[in-house]
Amino acid sequence: MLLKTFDPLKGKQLRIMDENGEIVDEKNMPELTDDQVVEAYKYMLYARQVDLKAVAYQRMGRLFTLPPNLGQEAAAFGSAYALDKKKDWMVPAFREMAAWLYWGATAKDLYLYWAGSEDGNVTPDDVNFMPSAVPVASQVPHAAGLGYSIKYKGTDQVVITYFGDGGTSEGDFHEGMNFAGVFKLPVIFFCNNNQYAISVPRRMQSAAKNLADKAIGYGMPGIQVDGNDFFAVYAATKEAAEYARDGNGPVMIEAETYRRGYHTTSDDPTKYRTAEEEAEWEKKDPLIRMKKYLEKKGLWDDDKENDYVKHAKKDISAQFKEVEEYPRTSLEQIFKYMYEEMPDILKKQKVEMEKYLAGKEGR
Amino acid sequence: MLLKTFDPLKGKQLRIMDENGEIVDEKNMPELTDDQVVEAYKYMLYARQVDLKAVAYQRMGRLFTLPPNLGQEAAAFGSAYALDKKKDWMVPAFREMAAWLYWGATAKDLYLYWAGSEDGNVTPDDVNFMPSAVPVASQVPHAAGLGYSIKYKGTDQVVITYFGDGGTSEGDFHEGMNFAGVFKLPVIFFCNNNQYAISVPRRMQSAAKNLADKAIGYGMPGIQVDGNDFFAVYAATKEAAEYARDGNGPVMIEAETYRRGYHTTSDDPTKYRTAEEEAEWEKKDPLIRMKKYLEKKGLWDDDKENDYVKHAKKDISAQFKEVEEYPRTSLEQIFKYMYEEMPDILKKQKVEMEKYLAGKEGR
Amino acid sequence: MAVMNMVQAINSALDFKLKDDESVVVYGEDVGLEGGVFRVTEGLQKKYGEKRVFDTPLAESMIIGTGVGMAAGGLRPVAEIQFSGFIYPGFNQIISHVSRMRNRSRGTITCPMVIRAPYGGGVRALEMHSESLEAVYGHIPGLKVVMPATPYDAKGLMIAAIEDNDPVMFLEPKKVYRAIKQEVPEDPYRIKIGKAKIAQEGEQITVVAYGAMLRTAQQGIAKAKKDGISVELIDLRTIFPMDTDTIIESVKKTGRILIVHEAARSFGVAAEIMSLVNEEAFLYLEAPPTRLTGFDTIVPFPMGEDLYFPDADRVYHHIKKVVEF
Amino acid sequence: MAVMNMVQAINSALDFKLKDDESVVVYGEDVGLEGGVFRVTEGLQKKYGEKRVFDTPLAESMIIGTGVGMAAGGLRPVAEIQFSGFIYPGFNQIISHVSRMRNRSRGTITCPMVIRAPYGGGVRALEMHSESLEAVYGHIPGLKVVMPATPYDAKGLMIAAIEDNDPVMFLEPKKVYRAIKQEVPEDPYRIKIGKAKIAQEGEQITVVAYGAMLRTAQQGIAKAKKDGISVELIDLRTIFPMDTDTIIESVKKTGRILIVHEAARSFGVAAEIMSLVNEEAFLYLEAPPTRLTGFDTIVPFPMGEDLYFPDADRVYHHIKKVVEF
Ligand SMILES: Cc1ncc(C[n+]2csc(CCOP(=O)(O)OP(=O)(O)O)c2C)c(N)n1
Ligand SMILES: Cc1ncc(C[n+]2csc(CCOP(=O)(O)OP(=O)(O)O)c2C)c(N)n1
Ligand SMILES: [Mg+2]
Ligand SMILES: [Mg+2]
Repeated sequence: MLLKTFDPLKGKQLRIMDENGEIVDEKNMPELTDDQVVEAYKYMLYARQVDLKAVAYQRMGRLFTLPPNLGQEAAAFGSAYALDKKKDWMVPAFREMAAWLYWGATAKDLYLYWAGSEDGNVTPDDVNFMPSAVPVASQVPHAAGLGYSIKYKGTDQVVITYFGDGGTSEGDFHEGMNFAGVFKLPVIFFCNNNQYAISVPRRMQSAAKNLADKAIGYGMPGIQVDGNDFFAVYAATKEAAEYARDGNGPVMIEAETYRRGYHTTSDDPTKYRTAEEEAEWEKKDPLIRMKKYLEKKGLWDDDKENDYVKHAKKDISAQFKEVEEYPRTSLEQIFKYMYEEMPDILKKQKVEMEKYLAGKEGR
Repeated sequence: MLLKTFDPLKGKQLRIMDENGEIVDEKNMPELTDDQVVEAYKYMLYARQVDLKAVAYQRMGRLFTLPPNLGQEAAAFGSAYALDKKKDWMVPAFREMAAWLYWGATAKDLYLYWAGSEDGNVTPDDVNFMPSAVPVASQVPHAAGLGYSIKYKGTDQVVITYFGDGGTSEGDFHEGMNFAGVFKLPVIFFCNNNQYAISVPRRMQSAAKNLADKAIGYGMPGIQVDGNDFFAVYAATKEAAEYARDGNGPVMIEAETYRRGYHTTSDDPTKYRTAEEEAEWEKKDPLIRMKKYLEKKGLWDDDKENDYVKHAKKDISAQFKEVEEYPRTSLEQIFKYMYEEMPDILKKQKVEMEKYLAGKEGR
Repeated sequence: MAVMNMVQAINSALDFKLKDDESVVVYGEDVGLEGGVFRVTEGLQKKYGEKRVFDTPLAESMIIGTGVGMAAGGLRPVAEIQFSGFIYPGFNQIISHVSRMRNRSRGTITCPMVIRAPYGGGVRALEMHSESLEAVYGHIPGLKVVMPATPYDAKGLMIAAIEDNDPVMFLEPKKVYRAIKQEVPEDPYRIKIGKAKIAQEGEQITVVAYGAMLRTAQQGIAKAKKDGISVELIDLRTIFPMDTDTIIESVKKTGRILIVHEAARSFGVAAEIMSLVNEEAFLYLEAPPTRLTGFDTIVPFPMGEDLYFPDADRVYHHIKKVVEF
Repeated sequence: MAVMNMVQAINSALDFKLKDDESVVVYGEDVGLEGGVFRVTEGLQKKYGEKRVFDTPLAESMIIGTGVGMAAGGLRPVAEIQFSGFIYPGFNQIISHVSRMRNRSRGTITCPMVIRAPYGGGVRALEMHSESLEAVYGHIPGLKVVMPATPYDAKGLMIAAIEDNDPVMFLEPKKVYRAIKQEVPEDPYRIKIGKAKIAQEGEQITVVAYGAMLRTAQQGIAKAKKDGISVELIDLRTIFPMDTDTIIESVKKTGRILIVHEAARSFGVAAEIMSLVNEEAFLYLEAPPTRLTGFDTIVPFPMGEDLYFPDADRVYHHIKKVVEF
């Protein structure tokens, strides 16, 4: 129903909760218990702490370059929360931390990755989770392929893949969407339109009025939602998941949000945007409005917030400590995962290096 | 005006002349003199003779594999004829022969190419013509780049690029269209939707209702025309060219046509389509309807047709003879055009081979 | 035993694996209904259905990229790229994902995928239809690169490739497709990836070739034989991981080596082999390792291709040169 | 003369060519307003306007493919790819068009384009940000491949690259970007593409390096010097067309050669150099040509990268090994 009524070509965007935490579209408010809404808020708050801490650790030189998530928690979490993490597939880009954490990645995994270990990519066995995809939009065809494998096996799964506004310009976005459209695969293509691809603003990325307009070129429904509104993101993704699970094919969702922080910790946003713009989007922050909503409903207050943040910080610090004590990558590990069985030519290179290292020790 | 009224999203297709050569849309009939219409028909008829002869020569083993154009003459010629060949740029795929011939390529050039010589790619100095692009859709970004150079220099030119229904699936189609949209470049993206990409039918290529629907994703107008109707193709391209030349940006045109012949001379269409389907499209042939139109207007008859075809065949045979007498590619030519100045490493390889060849002669 | 050409042999391997393993899917442009432009997949869609053998839209990055996803989802994708000259749009998927998924995920997600493509020239084909970029794939860590020379090998290597839990680039010499017939068992068998084959034993010089050049090498060797030159011929079969031992052992015996390939010379496969020989058999060398290859030029259109591709005469000429050094 | 790092030196070259030649355009992801993620194009958009120095949508095949069109339209495109690990989506344009347009059109349409990209590792970067695929570009006929090692060279080579009427892959060692400062003339000058430089004369062994590895080699050589080993160091500068003569002359003098690169070993640049030495200086060799390179593995994430990249100690170790052979 949402997919039909909120046609982006007609300039419609789904928004359920406004910036003051008021519900402005009761009719489309998703069915969630108070507990669930509180749980959602806690997840987003936790993700934000992990994110803020990551930036702080990076600034101290204890992590390498990383991409902050500030301001995009609702889009990431709201979409993931609408799926079944014990069953469905998540195919991430690199800036949907709240979704990752919900899906089963830990702060430790994330920090380990940014500390420079491939081990950060290892996720629990019981969830379906692809590693982060660094080449922009290159994960989109993977999601389509996963969709094919699901349709092939007839299992009751859905795939969600994430990409940015910049990602929509890559050929892989196009080719992956097109494949999913042709084969009517159960895939949700979720665009985190955070208004920038590094310094390049959304309007330079495409002349399309809305990125969700692109869906029509692949014969699939597209919907644009207020990406800082947890309820809108959740409702749209929920419906998209049902639609896809029922065999109707893929859906594209464009979540309008804003990267409040740096592109990565090597970036300086003041080069390409104004403080006014940042301030305006700060007001639209997804956590601020969710907190207001919860407060009005009597489900949350500053004390609870402080307690929870304190708890989160403690938990996060403990995980970070594990990362700092993590052993460096060994030569063995560099070679071990290249092939199922190590070819002779790799063995030789490894042995040669081991001998060299041993000789060096010996000296 | 056409671009506004014939919105493909509303299921509209521009058709001016029907299969019986009747004008069914007087209002949009382009302003062309009788002489021009006869000229157009002659060009298409000539192109068809070049094409039929090519297939015949190939069947005799006198040309290598080549892609027949049968049935697509109106789309190719009508679009090219709407531009200014002394000024505008043509960026071809490989199946728009009538356009190439109009633009200044000769039957000899085409045959030379299919006889296996790069020299077939050399076109007259006074026209703007890229060589045929074999990797599907890879020419689309070239057209966008040419559009950029035109806008940069402020010259009054337009670029037309051709691609097939299959071509719309490639990432390069997407990336090139997107670039042209963002920079509002004077480029006409002309899709020859001939219903097949080798054996793969149009419906397997994309779930989009119409290929022209894809234009909206790039913020440019899209229009679908009856590609076997010379007048519709001409009118739409004419308007698109004016639109682009006036600085309004790119346009996508989808011409619905049909590849009546083989994909290439190595192909066997009976594997993937029915005789009924072929017969149905034969009735829609662009030359048949154009001839009917001209006959009704008293501008053409069977005698004229026979005379013209005879003349064309003679001309074509003469050109083919030149190709058959054309010297084989020399070693010199293989090396000569690699770089402006031949690097030593290439010189060495060339000399080594020359010595070998000389030695062989000597024996 | 049946007599098969390479097209039939590969078809037979695909047929076996489709029957044998439900997770195998075969797909690409025109591979379904039509059976591929070279008919390598002919009849398979009819036999196994449209879900397992299917046509895709025209997009190579998608063909390869969806394979990564299918593999993660538990399938064994066997993707056809219509000509090796059209793999390039899919390079990013190959380099960034196909070859890296196992390592990136520390073995938790693998990519047991086969990317098949007809490669190489000498068949008077269109532009971009005669390329040979095996050295490039060989340089990408995480891939295996297989190039069969005969119908028999093609079948055994293809079955092994599909069963391999790592990604395999399977480059098929289109020149050989229908040019050679051979007895090929109808039953399945495997040929180990990473093992070269001594196609002919000899004493005075080692010749290394693969794919379509094997036959060219054999023809050149036949001429050398008339001069009484005893040649050991190695069919490389796998470009990476290369069977260094077989090459080195042979060179230690003969002291001389000629490598033949049709790909461009600079940074080609021959260079790697020459280097390995330097590293492991330097003191055995009686003549400089030598290569006979394509030029560092673009493969000419058909009217020039005979000048480009190594032929039997040139192989013979080079064998003599190396032996007489 | 000013003191510049490599970022400034390249910026100075671009600045000069933008001023000097109206047909030059500089573009890519973030190169306009922001001046590039490494700030190589900083200030240029302000100076030359948005038409000449501009940001593009995020799409590498488009960045390279539109350059082919711009060049045909009479411009001289200088495209930046943000990291060399992201060139791959544009491979088809490079292989099928950039490198072929001149030959395909018999010289009537050329592609005087420069594709700039920071390459290489050792800077604790993210995944896919440490690659080095120069051997692949070297294997593609029709390209020139340039890899400067110093600020001075970077400027002179960049001006030459932009003025070259053939396409140039210009790979910039990001490790060097801000690590070395040097006197660099503010006036324009050219360094010939295709010429190597003897960075240091010596007698006992030839070491060949390029890009970021030049400095590593120099550090290793400094250690060897303490042992009294006299090393001739060649800075390759251009990967293709390679300056064979300079290498061969040096090896004829020293009889020994060590090649150092950070790229994967198999099918790498060292293999080509070893082969050339075999072909042209075989009888002068007193030890097997030797290579010190990255492994045939994926470049590890930062926690493992020190084990992967050749360092001064390993250069020293290998020099000794070759000299003591
Ligand atoms: C193929 C490719 N090109 C360039 C980059 C460098 N890069 C990393 S993120 C980024 C911008 C991505 O923008 P968007 O898709 O909007 O995602 P966001 O960063 O805003 O989350 C760029 C250019 C890359 N990672 N991959
Ligand atoms: C990148 C690429 N992939 C595959 C091919 C092989 N091929 C040549 S033409 C063709 C079909 C093209 O279909 P379409 O774009 O509809 O054009 P048409 O042939 O119908 O004119 C294919 C698959 C190619 N030339 N380039
Ligand atoms: Mg963004
Ligand atoms: Mg078609």
